Amino acid sequence: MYIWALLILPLFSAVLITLVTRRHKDLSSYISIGAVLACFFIVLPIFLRFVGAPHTEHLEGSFRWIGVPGMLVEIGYLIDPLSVLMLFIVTFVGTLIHIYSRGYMHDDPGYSRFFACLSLFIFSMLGIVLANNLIMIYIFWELVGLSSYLLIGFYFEKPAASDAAKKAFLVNRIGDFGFALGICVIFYASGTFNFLEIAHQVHAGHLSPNTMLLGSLLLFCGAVGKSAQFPLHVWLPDAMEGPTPVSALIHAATMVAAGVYMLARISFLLYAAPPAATTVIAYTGAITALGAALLALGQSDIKRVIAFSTLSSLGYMVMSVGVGSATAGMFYLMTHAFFKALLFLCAGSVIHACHTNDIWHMGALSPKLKITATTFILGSLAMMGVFPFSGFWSKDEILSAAFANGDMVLYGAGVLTAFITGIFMTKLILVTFFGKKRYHGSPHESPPSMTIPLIILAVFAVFVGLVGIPSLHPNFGSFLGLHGAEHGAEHGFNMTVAISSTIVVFAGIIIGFLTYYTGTIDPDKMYKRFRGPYRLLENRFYIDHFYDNFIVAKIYNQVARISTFIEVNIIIHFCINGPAYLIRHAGLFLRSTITGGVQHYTFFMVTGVVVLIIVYALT
Amino acid sequence: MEQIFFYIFAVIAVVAAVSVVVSRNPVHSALFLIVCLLQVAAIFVLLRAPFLAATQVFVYVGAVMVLFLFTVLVLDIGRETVVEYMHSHAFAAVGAVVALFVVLAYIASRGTITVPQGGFSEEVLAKNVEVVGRALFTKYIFPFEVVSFLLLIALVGAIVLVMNEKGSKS
Amino acid sequence: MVTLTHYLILSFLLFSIGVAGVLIRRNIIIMLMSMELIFNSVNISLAAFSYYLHSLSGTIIVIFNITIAAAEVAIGLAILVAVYRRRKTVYVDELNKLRY
Amino acid sequence: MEGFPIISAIILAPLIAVIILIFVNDKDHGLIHGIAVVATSIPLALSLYLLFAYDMAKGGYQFEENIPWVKSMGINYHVGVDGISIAMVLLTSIVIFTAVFVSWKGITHRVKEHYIFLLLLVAGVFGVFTSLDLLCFYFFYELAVIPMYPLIGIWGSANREYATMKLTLYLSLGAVFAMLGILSIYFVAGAQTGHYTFDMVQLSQVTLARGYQIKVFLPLLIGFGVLVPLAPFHSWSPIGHAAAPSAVSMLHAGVLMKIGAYGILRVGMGLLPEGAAFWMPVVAILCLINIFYGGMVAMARKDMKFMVGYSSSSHMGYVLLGFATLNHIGVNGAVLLMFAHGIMTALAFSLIGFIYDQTHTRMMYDLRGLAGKLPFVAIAFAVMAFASSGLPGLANFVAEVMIFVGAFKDYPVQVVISVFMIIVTATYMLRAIKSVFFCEAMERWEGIKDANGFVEKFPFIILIAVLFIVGFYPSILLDIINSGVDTLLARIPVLPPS
Repeated sequence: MYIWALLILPLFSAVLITLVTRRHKDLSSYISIGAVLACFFIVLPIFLRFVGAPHTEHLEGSFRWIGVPGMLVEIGYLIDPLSVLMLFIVTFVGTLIHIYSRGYMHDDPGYSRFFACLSLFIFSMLGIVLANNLIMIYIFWELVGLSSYLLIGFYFEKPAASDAAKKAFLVNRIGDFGFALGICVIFYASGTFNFLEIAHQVHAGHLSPNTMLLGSLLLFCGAVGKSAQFPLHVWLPDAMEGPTPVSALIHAATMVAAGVYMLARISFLLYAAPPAATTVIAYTGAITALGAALLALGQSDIKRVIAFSTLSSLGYMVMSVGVGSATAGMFYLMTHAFFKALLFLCAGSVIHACHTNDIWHMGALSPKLKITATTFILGSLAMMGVFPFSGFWSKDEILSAAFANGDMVLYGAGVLTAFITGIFMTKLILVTFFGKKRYHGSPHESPPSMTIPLIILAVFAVFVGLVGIPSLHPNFGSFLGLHGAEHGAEHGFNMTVAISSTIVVFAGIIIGFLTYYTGTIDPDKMYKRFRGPYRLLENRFYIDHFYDNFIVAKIYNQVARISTFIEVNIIIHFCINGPAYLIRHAGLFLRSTITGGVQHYTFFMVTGVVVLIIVYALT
Repeated sequence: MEQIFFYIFAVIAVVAAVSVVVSRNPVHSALFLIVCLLQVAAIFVLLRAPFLAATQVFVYVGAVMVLFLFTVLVLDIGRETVVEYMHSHAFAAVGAVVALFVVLAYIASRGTITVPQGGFSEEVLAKNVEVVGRALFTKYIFPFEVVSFLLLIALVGAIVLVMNEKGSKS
Repeated sequence: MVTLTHYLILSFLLFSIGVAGVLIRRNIIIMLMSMELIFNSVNISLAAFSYYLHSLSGTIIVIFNITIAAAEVAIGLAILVAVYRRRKTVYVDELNKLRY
Repeated sequence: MEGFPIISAIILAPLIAVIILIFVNDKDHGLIHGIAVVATSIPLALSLYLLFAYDMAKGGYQFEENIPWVKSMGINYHVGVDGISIAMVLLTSIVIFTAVFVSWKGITHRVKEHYIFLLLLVAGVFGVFTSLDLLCFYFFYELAVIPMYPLIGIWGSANREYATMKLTLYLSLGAVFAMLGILSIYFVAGAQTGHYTFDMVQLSQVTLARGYQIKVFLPLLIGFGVLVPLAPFHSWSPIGHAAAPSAVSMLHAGVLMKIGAYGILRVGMGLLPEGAAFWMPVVAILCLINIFYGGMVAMARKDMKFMVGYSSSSHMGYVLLGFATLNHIGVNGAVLLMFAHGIMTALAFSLIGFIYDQTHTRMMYDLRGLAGKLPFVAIAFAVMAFASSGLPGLANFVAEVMIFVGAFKDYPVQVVISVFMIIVTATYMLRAIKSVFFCEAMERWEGIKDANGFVEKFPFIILIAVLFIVGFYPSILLDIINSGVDTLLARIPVLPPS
C-alpha cells in the first residue's frame, strides 16, 4: 500500500500549495521538498532490496478505474528493477533539484507556484514510472506534458516563454497522437492495456508481426515527442526559457528520458516485432544524436548548448534501444540523469552569478565560482565519456551494442557524435570558465543550498558508471534483467570500441582546446571559411523555420482559413442565407401586389371568378 | 303584354344603372340609383311579388337612398373631373366585367331547370303578403330574429362610428 | 313569353354594371351605390327563381337581403363619414394605409 | 423518499418558480435571484439523490411515474430515468445552478423576465431527459427550444436578432423532422400491434420491420442531428452561442446540444435499433466533418465565443463517433463526453462572459496579459482549455479515450483524424490562453477586477470541481451510464463486417 504514497504525497503537496499555502513561500517550498524527500525515502528501501536481490519477483497492484464491458482500465503500479531504478533516479535527482531551487528561485514572485508545479511534475513522473498499463502511462505522460508546459511558461509575461511553453506542449501532442493510436492498435490486437498481459500475449505469439510493427512504431512516436527525437526535437531547445532547475530536472534528467523508459518498458514488443521497427528507432536516434551534436557547436547560449547536448544524448539512448540494447539505454539514462542535471544546475549557478546566458559574456569565471567550475568540469568529462567517469561506461555500452549489431553507419554516427561532443563541451568549459574576462559586475559563488546539490551530483556523475562495468557481477545489466534483441543480446566489454571512442573524444577535446584556448585554430577564420555550414548550424538546419513558415503558416493556417472561408461564405452565406435571401426576395416581390388599393383586390377577385366560372362551365 | 313591360323596366333599369356608374356628380348618381331601384321594384311586381316590391320601395328608395343623399350632401362632394373620377385602369376593369357578363350569360342561356317545382304555384303566390308573412313568422322566425338583432347592432354601430371621439375633437 | 333566362340576363347585366362601378370609380359613395346595384341584381335572380320554381325560399331570402343591405349601407356610410373626417377624402385609392 | 415523485419534483420546481416569479416585484432583484437559486438547487439535490439511489443492479427505468394524459390517443405523462438520463439530468441541474450564479451579476435589466424564460427552458430540458413518452418528449423539447428566442433576442449581444431568428428556425425545423419520425413510429407500431401508444417503453418492445426502421431513422437523425449539431446543419450554433448572454450560452452549449444527442440515443437507437445499425456508418462519416471542419474553423476564429462554439461542434462530433461504434466502450464514452463537454463548455462560456463583462471584448487579440489581473479566472480558463484538449485528470479525457478505443475497430480512419484533431484543439486553446492571459498586461485593462466573493467564484469552482471529480473517478458516472447503455445496446444487432 505504501507504494500509493508515492503518487499521493506529491499530488497532495501540489494541491495543498495551490489551495492553501500559496501565500507562504517558505512553507510551500518545505511542503514540496518534504513530499519529494518522503518519496525518496519510500523508494530507497525498495531500491536497496532489489539491488540486494535483483531477481526478486516484481510487485504489482492495481484497482479498477474504468470498467465497461470490453474495456478495463486500471490504475496500478508495477515495481520491477526497471521501474525501481527510474524511481530512484527521479526521486533522488528530484530531491536535489528541489533543494537547489530554494536557493535559485529565492526572490521570485511565483515561488509557491513554482513548487506546486514541481510537485505536480514529480507526481506525474512517478506515475509514468509506476504505470502498469498503457492507459495509465499515457495519462501521466500527458500530465508531465502539462507540468512541463506550466514550468516552461513559468515566466508567462515573457512572450518567448509563453510561446516556448505552447510549442513544447503541442509538439509533444503530435508525438502523443501516435502514442494514442499505438495504444488503440495494441488494445485492438490484445484486448488489454496491461504490460505484463501484453508481454504474455506477445510471447505466446498472439499478435501478428504487422500489428506489432505498427504498434511499436506508433508507440515510438510518443517517445519521439517526449524524448525530443528528430523530427520533433524542436521544442526542447526552446524549453530552456523555463527556470534552470526545471531544465535540469524535466528537460534533462527525467521527463525527456521518459520516452526511453517507455521504450524499455515495451522492449518486449519492440524486439518481438519485425526488425524494421528497431531499425527505424535506431536511425531516428542516430540522426538526432549526430544532428544535435552539430547544432550544439553553433550555439552560444550556455543553456542551449547543454540542451542540444541533451538532445544528442537522448538520441544516443534511443539509438541504443534501436540497436537492441535497452539495458545500455537505461544505463546511459541513469548516468546522463546525474551528469546532465549537474551541468544544468552548474549553468544555473553561472547564470545566477552573471545574469546572462551568453557564454561570450562570461569567461575566466573559475576563480570566482570554484565549486561551480569544478563540478561543471567533472560533469563535462562525464558527459564526454572520458575514462573512468560515468559517461565512459555508459557510452561504451551503447557503442559496443551498435558495433555488435553490425550496422557500421550507426556505429560511425555514435563515434562521430562522441567526437563532436568533445569539441563543444571543451569549448563550453573554456569559454565560460577560462580565458579572458568578459563578464560585468562581480559574480560570486551561489549559496550552499545550490552548491551542495552540485557536489552530491558531481560525486554520482563521476562514480555511478562503475556499476556498469561489464566484468563485475552482478552489474547493472543483470540487475535490470531486460530481454535484449536476439542479435544484440550478449555483448561484453569491447576493447576496440573502448579505445577508439576514447581516442576520438580526446581528439575532440584537443581540437576544442586548440581553438578556444590557445587560439592555434582561429575560430573567426574557421567561421569565415565555413560560413555556409555555420549559418546552417546557427539556424538549426532551418527545421524550425520550415515548421513555422511552411507547416504551420502554409498548410495548417491555410486549412483553417479555407475551412473558415467555406464556413462563412459557402455554408453560411450561400447554403443557409441563400435560401433565406431567395424567400425574402420572393416575399418582397409578391408584396408589391399588396397595393392597399381595394379595387386592385376586387379586380383580381373578379378575374378569378371569371376564370373559375369558365373552368366550371367547361367541365 | 308582360314582355313589353319587362323590356321597358329592364331597359330603364340598365340605363339608370349605367348612369349611376358613369355620372360625375354623386347627387346625379344617387338619383339615377333611385330610378334603377324603382324599376327593380316594378320587376318584382312582374314576378308576382308585390310585397317585395313594396319593401323595395320603402327600404331602398325611402331609407337607403335618403341616407345616400344625406351623406353626399353632408360631405359636400361636388362634380368630379374625368381624370379624377375613374381609375386609370378602367379599361382592364371593364374588360374583366364584360368577360364576367359574357360567361354568366352564356351559362344562363344554356341552363335548364332540373329541380322539382315547389308547392307555391302562381295562384298561391298571388296572395303574396299572407304567404310570406306566414312563412316568416313560423318557419323562418329564428333567422328573422337574428336579422332584426343584426339591424339593431348596425344601428348602434353606425352611431358609434360617426360619434366624435372625446379626445380627438379639437 | 318572359322566361327565367330573361330575368337572369337582366340580373347579370345589373350585376356586371355594379361590379364595374366598384372597380372603376374612385369615389367610395359611388362604390357603395354600385354595391347596392349588385344586391338588387341578386334580389332579382332570387325573386325570379322563386317565381319560376314555385318556391317561397327566394322571396324570403330577398326580404332578409333587403334588411341586411340596409344595415350594410348604414354601417358603410358611417365608416365613410368617419374616414372622411380623419382623412378628408372619399377617394378609395388615397386610402391605402394597408399598403406593404 | 419512497413514493415521492422525484422526477416530477425536478421538472416542477422551475415551473413553480416561474409562477412565483410572475407575482414578484420586478425591482426586488435579491428576492428574484433567491427564488432562482432555490428553484435550481432543488433539482440539483434531487438529481444527486437519483445518482446514488438508482439501483444499478436492477437497471432499466426507475422512479417511474405514469399518469394517463390523453387516453384515446395513448398519450401519457410517463417519466422515469435510467443511467443515461440520470447523467443528463445531473448535468442539466449543475449547469443551470451555476448559470443562475453567473446571471447574478451578468444580467442587469429585466431580471425577472430573464429568469422566467431561463427556468421555463430548464423545465423543458429536465422534461426531455426524463420523458418516457414520445409526445411528452416532444412537448418538453419545444418547451426547451422556444424560450431561447426571447432569451437571445432580448438579452443577447451583437447580431442577436439574426442569431435568435436563425437558431429558432433551425431548431423548429429539426423539431419538425423529429415529429415526423415520432408520428410515423406511433402509427406504424400502432397498426402493427393494434394498440396505439406514444409510450417509449411499450414501443421499444415492438419489433418493426428492418426496411421501415431504416427509412424512419433518417428523419429522426436529421431532426435530432440539427440540434447536436450534426454537420452540415451546424451553423446556427456558433452564432447562437456568440449572441447569447453567458447563462444562455452555458445552457445552450452545455445542455441543449445534448438533447439532440440524447434524442438520437433514446428515440433513434432505442426504438429503431436496426435502423441505427444501418445508419451509424453514415453518421461516422458525417461526424468526421464535424470533428475536422469544426476544429479547423475554431482554429481560425478570433472571437473566443465563436472559437468555443465551433469547438463544441467538433466535440459533439466525437460524441456521434462514439454512438456510431454501437459498442459498450464507445457509447459509454460518448455519453460521458456529453456530460463532460457540457460541464466544460458551460465553464468556457461563463468565463468568456466574465471576461467580456470586464473588458467588453471577446476578441482574443485585443486582450493580453490578463493573468496578472485575473489570476483566478486565468486558472479556471486554463483548466477549461486543458479539459477541452483532453488532458488526463479532467473529465473529457476519459470519455475521449473510450471513444477512440471503442471506435478503433470499426472506424480506424475516423480515430486517426479525431486523435489528430485533439492536437488542433490543444493548439487553439493554448493560443487563446497565450494571447489572452500571457505576456505583459495592457494598460487598458488597468481597472479590471478578478472574480471575487462567493457569488462570482462559486459557479467556476463548482464546474471545475465536477470536471476534476469525474476526471479522477469516472466510475462514479460510468457505472451508472453503463447500466443504461447495456439495455440500449442489447437490442442492437451486431454491425455487419465492413
